Amino acid sequence: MAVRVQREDFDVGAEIRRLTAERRDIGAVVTFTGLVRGEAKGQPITSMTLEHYPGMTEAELARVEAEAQSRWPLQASLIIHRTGELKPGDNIVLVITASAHRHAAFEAAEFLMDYLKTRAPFWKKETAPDGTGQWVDARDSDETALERWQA
Amino acid sequence: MAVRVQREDFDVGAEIRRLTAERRDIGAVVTFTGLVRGEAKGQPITSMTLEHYPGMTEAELARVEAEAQSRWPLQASLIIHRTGELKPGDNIVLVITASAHRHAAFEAAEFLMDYLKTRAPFWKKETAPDGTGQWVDARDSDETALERWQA
Amino acid sequence: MTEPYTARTTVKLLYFAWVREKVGRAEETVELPAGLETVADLVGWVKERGPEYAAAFERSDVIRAAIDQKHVRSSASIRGAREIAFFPPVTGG
Amino acid sequence: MTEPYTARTTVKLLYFAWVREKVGRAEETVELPAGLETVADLVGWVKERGPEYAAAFERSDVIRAAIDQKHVRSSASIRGAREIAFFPPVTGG
Repeated sequence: MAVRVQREDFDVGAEIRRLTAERRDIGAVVTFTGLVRGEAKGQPITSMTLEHYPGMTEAELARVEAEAQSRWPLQASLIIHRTGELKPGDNIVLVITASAHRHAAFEAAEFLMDYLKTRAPFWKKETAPDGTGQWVDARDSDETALERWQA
Repeated sequence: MAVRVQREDFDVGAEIRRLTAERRDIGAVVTFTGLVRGEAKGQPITSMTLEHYPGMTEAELARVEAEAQSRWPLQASLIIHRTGELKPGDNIVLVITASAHRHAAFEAAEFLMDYLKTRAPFWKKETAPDGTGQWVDARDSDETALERWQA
Repeated sequence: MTEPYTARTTVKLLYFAWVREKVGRAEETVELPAGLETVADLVGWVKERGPEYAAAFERSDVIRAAIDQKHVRSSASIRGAREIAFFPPVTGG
Repeated sequence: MTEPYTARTTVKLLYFAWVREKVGRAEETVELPAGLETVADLVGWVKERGPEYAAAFERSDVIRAAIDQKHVRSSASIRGAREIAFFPPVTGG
């Protein structure tokens, strides 16, 4: 039930502990962490810069999270998305879902990522070793991934 | 590419860092953590004891992990399962999958949990507040969950 | 009483990612002329504002819009909008 | 040269969870008589070893088996087995 947009890194273990502390009703916690890879389309990159739309980003993530809460019985959920300049190996995004049983936690985490990828107003720009920047193209497969939730 | 059966607790964040350290080819990390819930079938429990079959447990987990590796392009994976007496809120099991893209990581983590639940030789006994113990029954839904991987 | 939508209105326009880079600014406040009803109408008007706008909106079919921080289609009405954003398909996550 | 499977063989039997509790022991080494070919045959023989075994294997349809640390069906051959385990359906994870 929380959304954070921040430049700072996050600690997955600490976030899980915060969500599950003193709880006795959580049987399953799923986390997804997205990281910057060192190459894109076979070409090395030296950094990735994340631009976003302050205000709309938080609102859209909250809408996506509320939709997940309405579809699955979640005891807790969290979305953290970083902005600014990141390096290969750095964390980009964290999604955590907690439920009594594993299928709800898995499905809700996948749903959050699929929706976040196509709805949250973030844009990635990759920088090559020669300094040139390239905006990342949206992937058709991300749109396709949404269809399974719309049956 | 690792399996651990242990009495000690685990730290999800530390395990992720260990798997992804110095890697630049991992874009997605999924973790599943299973925890002891404070009640079973509506009745409170005070502890849960996990018995296992030393030797076969490790072998079976390694077989399940090898099967996941053969089905999805995983950069790394890890299964940790605890044994002995655990309390409500305690961690039971951790599965981590790392891949270039999110769908492989999600699917492989779900596969590992579905297989582990029906193949790894662990047995749970729950203790009620009055001290009586009750072996947990296997769930038909766990067998059903396997079918999606056998299409 | 709200003003009739044909009246002149002040609206904040925001641009992100390569739309922002091509336009050469992140945001601006503009007076819209009467007669613009939809996002598509607005795009047509914005394109006329100069060569940088024409270049930014050349592939206008791929550009997405949001009104007051909610995604909208190009057929959406801009009536009452205070903030309208234009951007490429999102690539977060 | 291996012994013919009809010869007497020594095998380690292991019991887990409620099978262990009902049998009253976690493991034992037994001499199998000639003529036992499958896991089902072995279960039939084990059940005759005493009332605690009869009670443990009463619901023998739900009891699972492993030979040398691999899951097997009740129709599996026990020929050459060194270690045979009996247990309820697993409930880990």
